[in-house]
Amino acid sequence: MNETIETTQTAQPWRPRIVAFFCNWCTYTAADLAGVSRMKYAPNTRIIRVMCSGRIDPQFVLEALSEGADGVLIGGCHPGDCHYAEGNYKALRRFHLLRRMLIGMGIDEKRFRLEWISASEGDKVKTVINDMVEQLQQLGPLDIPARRKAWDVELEEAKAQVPRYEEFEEAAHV
Amino acid sequence: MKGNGDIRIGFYICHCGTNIAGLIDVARIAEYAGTLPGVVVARDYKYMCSDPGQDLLREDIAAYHLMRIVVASCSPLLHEQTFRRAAEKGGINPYFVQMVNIREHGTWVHDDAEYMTGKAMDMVRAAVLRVYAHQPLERKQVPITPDVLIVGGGIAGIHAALTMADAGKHVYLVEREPTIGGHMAQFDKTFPTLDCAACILTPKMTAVKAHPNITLWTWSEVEKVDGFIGNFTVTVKRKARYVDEDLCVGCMECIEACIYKQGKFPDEFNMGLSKRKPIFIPFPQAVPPVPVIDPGQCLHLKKGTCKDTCVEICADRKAINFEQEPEYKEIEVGAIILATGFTPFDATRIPYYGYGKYPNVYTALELERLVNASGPTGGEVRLPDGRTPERVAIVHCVGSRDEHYNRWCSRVCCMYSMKLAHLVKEKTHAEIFNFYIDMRAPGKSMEEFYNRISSEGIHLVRGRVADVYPETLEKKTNGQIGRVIVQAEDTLIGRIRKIPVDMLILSTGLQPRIDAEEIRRMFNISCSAGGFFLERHPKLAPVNTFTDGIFLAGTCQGPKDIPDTVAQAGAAASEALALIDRGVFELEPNTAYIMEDDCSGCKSCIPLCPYTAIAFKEEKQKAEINEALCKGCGTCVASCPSGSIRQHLFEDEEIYREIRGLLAYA
Amino acid sequence: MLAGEEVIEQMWGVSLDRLYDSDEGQRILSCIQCGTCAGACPYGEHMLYPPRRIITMLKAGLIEDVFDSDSLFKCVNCYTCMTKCPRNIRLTEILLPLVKEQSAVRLEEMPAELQKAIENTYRYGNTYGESARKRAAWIETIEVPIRILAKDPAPVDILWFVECDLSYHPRGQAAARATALLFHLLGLDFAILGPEERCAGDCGRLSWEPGLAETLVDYNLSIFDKYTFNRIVTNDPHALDAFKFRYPMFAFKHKTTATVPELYAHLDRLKPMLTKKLDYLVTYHDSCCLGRHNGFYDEPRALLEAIPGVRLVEMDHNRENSICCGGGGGGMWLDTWYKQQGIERLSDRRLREVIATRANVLAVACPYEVSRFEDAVKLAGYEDRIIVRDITELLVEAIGGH
Amino acid sequence: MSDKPKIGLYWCASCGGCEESVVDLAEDILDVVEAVDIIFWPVAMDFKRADVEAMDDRSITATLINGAVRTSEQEEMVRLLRRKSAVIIAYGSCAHLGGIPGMANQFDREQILRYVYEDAPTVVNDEKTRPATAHRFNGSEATLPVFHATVRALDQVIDVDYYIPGCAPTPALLKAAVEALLTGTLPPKGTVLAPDIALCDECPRKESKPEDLRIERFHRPHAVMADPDTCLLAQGIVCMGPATRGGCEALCVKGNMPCTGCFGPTSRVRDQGAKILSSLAASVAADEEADIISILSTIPDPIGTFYRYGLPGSLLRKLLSQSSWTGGTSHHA
Repeated sequence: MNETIETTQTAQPWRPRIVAFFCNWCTYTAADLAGVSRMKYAPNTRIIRVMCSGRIDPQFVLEALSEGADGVLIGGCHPGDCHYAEGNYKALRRFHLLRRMLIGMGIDEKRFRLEWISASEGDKVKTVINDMVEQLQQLGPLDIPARRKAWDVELEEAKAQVPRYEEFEEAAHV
Repeated sequence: MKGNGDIRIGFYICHCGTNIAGLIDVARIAEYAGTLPGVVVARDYKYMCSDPGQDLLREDIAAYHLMRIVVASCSPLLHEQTFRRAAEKGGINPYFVQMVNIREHGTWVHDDAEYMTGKAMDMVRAAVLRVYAHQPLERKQVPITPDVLIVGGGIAGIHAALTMADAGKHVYLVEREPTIGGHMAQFDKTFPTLDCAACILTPKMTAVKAHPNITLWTWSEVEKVDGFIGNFTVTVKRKARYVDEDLCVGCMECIEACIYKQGKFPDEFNMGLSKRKPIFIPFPQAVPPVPVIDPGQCLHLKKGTCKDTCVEICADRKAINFEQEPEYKEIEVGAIILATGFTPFDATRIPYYGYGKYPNVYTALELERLVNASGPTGGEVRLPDGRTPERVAIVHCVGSRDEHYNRWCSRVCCMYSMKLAHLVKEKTHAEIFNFYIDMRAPGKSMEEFYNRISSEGIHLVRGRVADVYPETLEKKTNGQIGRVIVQAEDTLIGRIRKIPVDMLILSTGLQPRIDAEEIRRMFNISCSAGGFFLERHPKLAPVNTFTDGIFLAGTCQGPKDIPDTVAQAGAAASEALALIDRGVFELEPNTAYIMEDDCSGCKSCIPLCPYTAIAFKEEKQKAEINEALCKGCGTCVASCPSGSIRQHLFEDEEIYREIRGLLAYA
Repeated sequence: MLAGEEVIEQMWGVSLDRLYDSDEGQRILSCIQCGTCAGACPYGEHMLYPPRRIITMLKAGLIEDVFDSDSLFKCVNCYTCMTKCPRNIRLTEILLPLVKEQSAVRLEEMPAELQKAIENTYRYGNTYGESARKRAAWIETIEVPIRILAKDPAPVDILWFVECDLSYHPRGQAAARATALLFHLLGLDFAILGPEERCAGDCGRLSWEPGLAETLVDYNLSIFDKYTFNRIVTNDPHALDAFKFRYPMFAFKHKTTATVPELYAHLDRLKPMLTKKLDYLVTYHDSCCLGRHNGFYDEPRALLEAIPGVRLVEMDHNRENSICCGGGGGGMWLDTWYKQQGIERLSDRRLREVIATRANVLAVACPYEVSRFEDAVKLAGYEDRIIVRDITELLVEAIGGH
Repeated sequence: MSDKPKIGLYWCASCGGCEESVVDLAEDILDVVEAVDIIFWPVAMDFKRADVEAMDDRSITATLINGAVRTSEQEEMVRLLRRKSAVIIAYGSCAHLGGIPGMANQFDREQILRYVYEDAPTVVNDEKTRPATAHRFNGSEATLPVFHATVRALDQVIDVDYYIPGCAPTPALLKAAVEALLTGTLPPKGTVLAPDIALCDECPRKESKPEDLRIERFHRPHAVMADPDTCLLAQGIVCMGPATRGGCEALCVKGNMPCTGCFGPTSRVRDQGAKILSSLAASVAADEEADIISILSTIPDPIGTFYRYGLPGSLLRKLLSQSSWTGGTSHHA
C-alpha cells in the first residue's frame, strides 16, 4: 500500500498538538464523560486508546514526538485503582525515567505529562488538557520533523563541490 | 489511489443527527477520507448505528469487496460492538473495524468548527492507517459460574435476590447489619400510595429467609474480591453475633432475660430516639429473627463479670455463644449485584439549621420512626417534653442542590416531605409549613400525590430556610418555651418570613454511603463525581458498571425512590441472569502473545504480570503466556526489551500507524 | 467560604456589563431563586431589593430600578448571603459592590455621617478627621518601644498596619497598646508607619467611593514600596480584607495577616505568660471579615481559651452563622440614617444574643465592634452585666503586671 | 584486473577498532584475500580518492564502511562510494546506529567546540582559537572539512544495503557476511547481518536470571564486584542484553562486564534505549512516587547508559534545544 497521504492543511496560526494515550477504563472513559457533559476544552489533543497505561511503550511517546507532536499526555487510573491491579505503577515508573531522558534531550518537561484521571473526572480531562495546551502554547512548537529537515540542510550544502575561500571565512565565523 | 488491489477500506461518518453534523462538515470529511490510501468507498450517513446504517455497511462490504471498515461516530465504548457485529454479518472479521470517536472527543467538547474539522480529519487518517494493519481475531469464551453475590439487603438487594432465586440461581445475599430490610424497614408509609412500608417489605424479607436458593448472611461484610466476570472469588466476613443462628429459634427470651432490665444504649434502628439492651434485635420483624450482642456493651464480653442470665434462659438451645469468632467464607460467583444503598445527609453539617443544637429539630428519618406505630413513641408525634406540636416546619433540600454539600437533587425529598406533612398533620392537626425551593413531583402518580397533600391545607412556602434560632431571641415572644424561628424569604410574596414552630423537620438528602469509596476499590468499579457508583452508560447500560459482571441496583447508583429502586433491582437481576444463562462470556481478544522464535528468554516480563499469566518454559528456554489467564493490559508488551511480545488489537504496528496518522505532515 | 486566588483575580476590573465574562460572574446565571440570600441577610426584611431580587432584576434587564433604591445602603458587607448561597454565587465579592457603587452615584444626598467619614478620609487619610501627624501619638502612652519606619527605615519582619480606629479612637488605642505589648513580649520584630500610614480603605468605603479607594491604595502602595518588610499584620479585619482581596488588583503582593492569627501562631510561647486567672464567662463575637471571609474561627477562640479561668460560651449565631455588628459596608457611619428609617441597629440585636448567653464579657476582634457594642450596652442599660473587650486587651489583662 | 569480486573498506568517524576487527580474522583473512580484490582500504593500502573517482559506477562489489558521518569529507566519500559500489555494508556500531561518536548528539556543535577548544580543563587557548574550515597562510590556502552539527549513522546519509553490528563486529559475523556475499546468499536488503534475537538467548548466565526480578537499586559496573556467575541484572547492574541483538557470543558478559548494547536492537524494536528503559523502570521495586524517583536516580546518566551506541539512530536522534530552534512558522491543523 502506498502510504503517501495528503494531510489536512488549513492556514491557521500555530496551535500545539498533543498526542494523548488514555487507558480504556479510567481516562478514556473520563474523556467520554467530558463529552457527554459537553464540557468545552481546547481541541488540540488527539487521543489514542490503550487498554492500560501500562501498555504505553516509551517508544510510542518518542514516536509521537518525533512525528510532530508538541507534547504527550499519558492518562491512567489513580494509584490503587488500576483495572489491571498495577499497570499504572509501571506507567509511573517508566514515566519518571523517560521524563529524565527527554529533559536530557532538551525537551521541556512540560511537554510530557502523566495524569491520573478516573472515569468520573470528566472535568479533570478538561482542566488538564486546557492547562497543558496553555503551557505548550507558551513553549512554542517542538516540531521535530521540521527540525530534522533543518538539520539536514548541512547535507545539502556539503553536496556541492569544495566551496570558495570567502564561504569558508563565513563558515568559520558562524 | 483508489483501491490499489491491496486492502480495500470502507469509510463511514455518522451525522448523529446534529450531534456531529451540527458542528462539522461531514461530507467534506467523507470526501477527504476517500482520498486516503486504500479507501474505496467513503460515505456520510444520518445515524450509522441505526439498522439502515448497519445495513449500509453490510451492503457495501458485498458491493465493494471491503476488507476493512472505519466508522467515525461516537465512542467505541458505546458502539464498537454494534459495528463489529455489522461487519461480521457482512462477512468480514469483526476486528477489521476501527472507530473514530469524533463525538465525545470531538464535536461535544469543541466549538471551533474549522479546527474541529481538521482534527476529525487527523483522527480519520489515523484510523484508516491503523485499520490497514488489523489482524483477523477470534473471540475467546470463558465459562461462567452460575451463582451470584448480592451485596446489601435493602429493598434493592432483596428484590434482586428473590428475582434471581426464583429463576433458579443460587444467591448469596450479604448484609452488613444484623437484619435485612435497609432503610425501607425504617419508613412508616411510602409515597405516593401511602401504603405501609412494613406491609410490603416484611413478606419479601421472610421470603428471602425461606428461599431455598438464597444463602442469607447478615451481620457480614465482603472482605475481598478477586477474579473477573464469570469467575469472581469473594471472601465474606461473618462477624461474631454471639448468638448461633442455627440454634436460635427467635424466642427473644434472652433479650428479656438480659441483666439490663431497661434499654440503655441508643437504638440505631430508631435513630437513637429510644434505648435498647446490649443483646437486641433491631425490630420485631427482623430477618433473621436472631438477636445480636454488641461486644462493646455486653458485660460478659466487656468485663467478663455478668451473671449470664441470657445463657441461663437459653440453656435448652445453647444458642448464646460468647466464644464465637468471625468466620471467613470464600465463595465463587459468576456475577455480582451491588445494592449497598445510601446514607442520609448529616444535618449537623449545616450549622444554621440547628440540628443537634435545638432538641426540637429532627431529621426526616427520625420523624419516620416517630410517626411509626412500632416506633419509640408508638406512633405519636411528640416533642422531647411530651407536648404535641402545634406548628411544624419541614425544610426541603437539606444538604441537596447545594454546592457546599451535595450538588444533586436527592429526588425523593419533596415527595417524602409532603408525605410527612400529611402524616404529621393527620396525627397532630398541627399547622404545617413546607419550605421548598422547587416542588419536584415527576413520575407516575407523584403530581397527583402532591395535589392531594397540598389540598389538605398545609402552607407551602417557596423559599429556602436561611436561619433557625430560638424564639427567645426575638423581642416579642409569646412565652412558648423551646420554639424555634424559621427564617426564610417567601420568594412568591417577596417578604422575609420568621415563623415560630414547635418542631422543625429537616428533609435530608441522600448521599453515597460513607465507605462507598472502599467498596468501589474492592470491586474495581468507578464512582460518579458525587461518589455514587457509576453506571456504564446512563441510558444504554444503566445497571452495568465498567467492570463486566458487576451490576448496580438501588440508591448506591444514585438517589431514587422505592418504585425505581425495585425496578432497577429487577433490571440488575435480569442482566445478571442473562449473563449467567449464557453460560459463557466472550472476552475481548486483546490478549498478549509471545513470538516464540524471537523470545530470548530474558524473563523480564514474568514478574510484571499481575495475573501470573507468563511462565518460563525450561525445556524451550522461552517465556510463554497462558492466554486464559491474560487479561490484556499489555504491560508486558510495552516492557519486552526485544519487542517479542505482541498484543492482539493493540499491536505496536497499529499504534505506530495511529500516531503517524494523527500527526502526518504534508 | 474563602476566596481563592483565582476568584480574586476574576474580580479584577469586573463591571456590570462584563459580569458574565468570568466564571464567577457566570455563576450568577445559575441562581435558583431560593431566597437564601435574602432570608439570611440581617437587613433583608428592610430591603426592597434583597440579593435574590437583584439577580432577578439583573437577568430581566431591570437593574436600573435597583440603582434607584436604597436597598444596598442596608448591605453591611457581612458575607452571609454569599456564605450560605447554595450555588456559591460570590454576591458580596462581585455583584453587590458593583450595584452599591451605582446606587451611590444615583444618590441625591449621601447620609451626612457617611459623607463626613468619606470626606475626612479624602482630606486626612482617616475617618475621624484627625491630623495625620497625630496618628502615632498613642505610642507616647506606653513604655514599649515602637519603631516608626520613617525614622528608622531598616528592614523589619512585620509591618504592623495599625489603622485609624486603633490610632485615634480611645478604646481603639487601648487595643493598640495591648497589641504592642504582646508583640513586644513575644519578641516580634515589628514597626509601624506612624504618620505615613493612611486608612487602608475598608470594604464599605471601597465600594461607595471607588475613586477614594484607588487614591488610598495608590498612596499606601507608594509607602509600602519605601520600606523592606516580610509581611503585614493588622488588627483591623476590614484592612485585612482590603489587602487580601482588593489591593492585589493593583500589584500588591505582600503577605498579610490579622493580629489574631498572628498571635495564635505564637500561642505556645504566649500561653506560659498568661498567668493571671480571669474569672470570666466570655462569649466571642465573630467578626465578618475575620470569620466568614477569612476563615479564622478557631484562632480567636483558642486565644481566649488559653487564658486561665476563662470559660467560653457560644451565642446562638456563631462562627459562619454569626450576625454582623452592623459596622461593615459603611454601616459604621449610617447608624443615624438607620434610626431615621426605623431600623434596629444590628449591634443592638446582637447584644440580645450576648445577654442570652449570660456571659459577663463580650470578646471581639475588630476595632469597630468595641465601640459599637459598648454603645449598645449603654443604650440597653446593661453596663453592670457585660463588658466589651478586644481579645488583645483580655490577653494583656491575663499577663498581669501590666 | 582479475575477475574476483572487488571489495572496498572505508572509515569515517570511528576509532579504528572496526579496521582492527578485519585484521582479527587472523589466518581467515588469507582466504578472504584469496577470494576478493581489495581495491580501496585507506588504513592499509595506498589508494587515493582519485582512484575511486576513476572507477566505473557500481563497479565495486561491496564496500564496508565503518564510522559515523560527522564531516563534509566523510559525507563526500560515502556518497562517492555509494555511487561506485553495488552493495554498501554499514560496518560496526558507528555506521549502523551512530555509535560512540553519536553521543555527541546530546550537545550542540557550539557546546562541543567551546568545551574542546576553550573550557576543557586541559586546554590553554587564551585567544580562543578554533579550527577554521579554510585558512590562508603565506598566500596559500589550507582547508579542513566542515564539522557538521549532527552526527549521522550511515543510512542517514546514503542508502545502505546491509548492516554488520558491533563495537567492533566479531570476526565470525564478518566472515559469515563475506561468505554470503561471495555465495550470493545475502538476505533481503536492509537486513542486519546478525541473529534477530536478544543476547540473553546466548548468555552463559541466562539460567541464573530470576523470574521475579524487582530492582531495589541500580549499581554501576565499576562500583561493585560483580559475581561472575550470576545474571548482572539480578545484581542490579544495568545490562542491555535483553534489549540487544545477540551474535556477539556474549563477550562482555564473559568478561564479567554488562552488555552495553553495541549490537543495537532487534528488528522488532525501533528505539533500543526506550525499550530497555521501559523494561528496567517497570521492574523497579517501588510504588510511591518518591521511592520510584529515588531508585531511578541510581541510574545517573540514562542517555549515556541506554543510547551509548545508538543515539543518532534513535527516534529522537539529537538534542532538541529550545535556543537553537525558532520554529513556529509551520502551519498545521
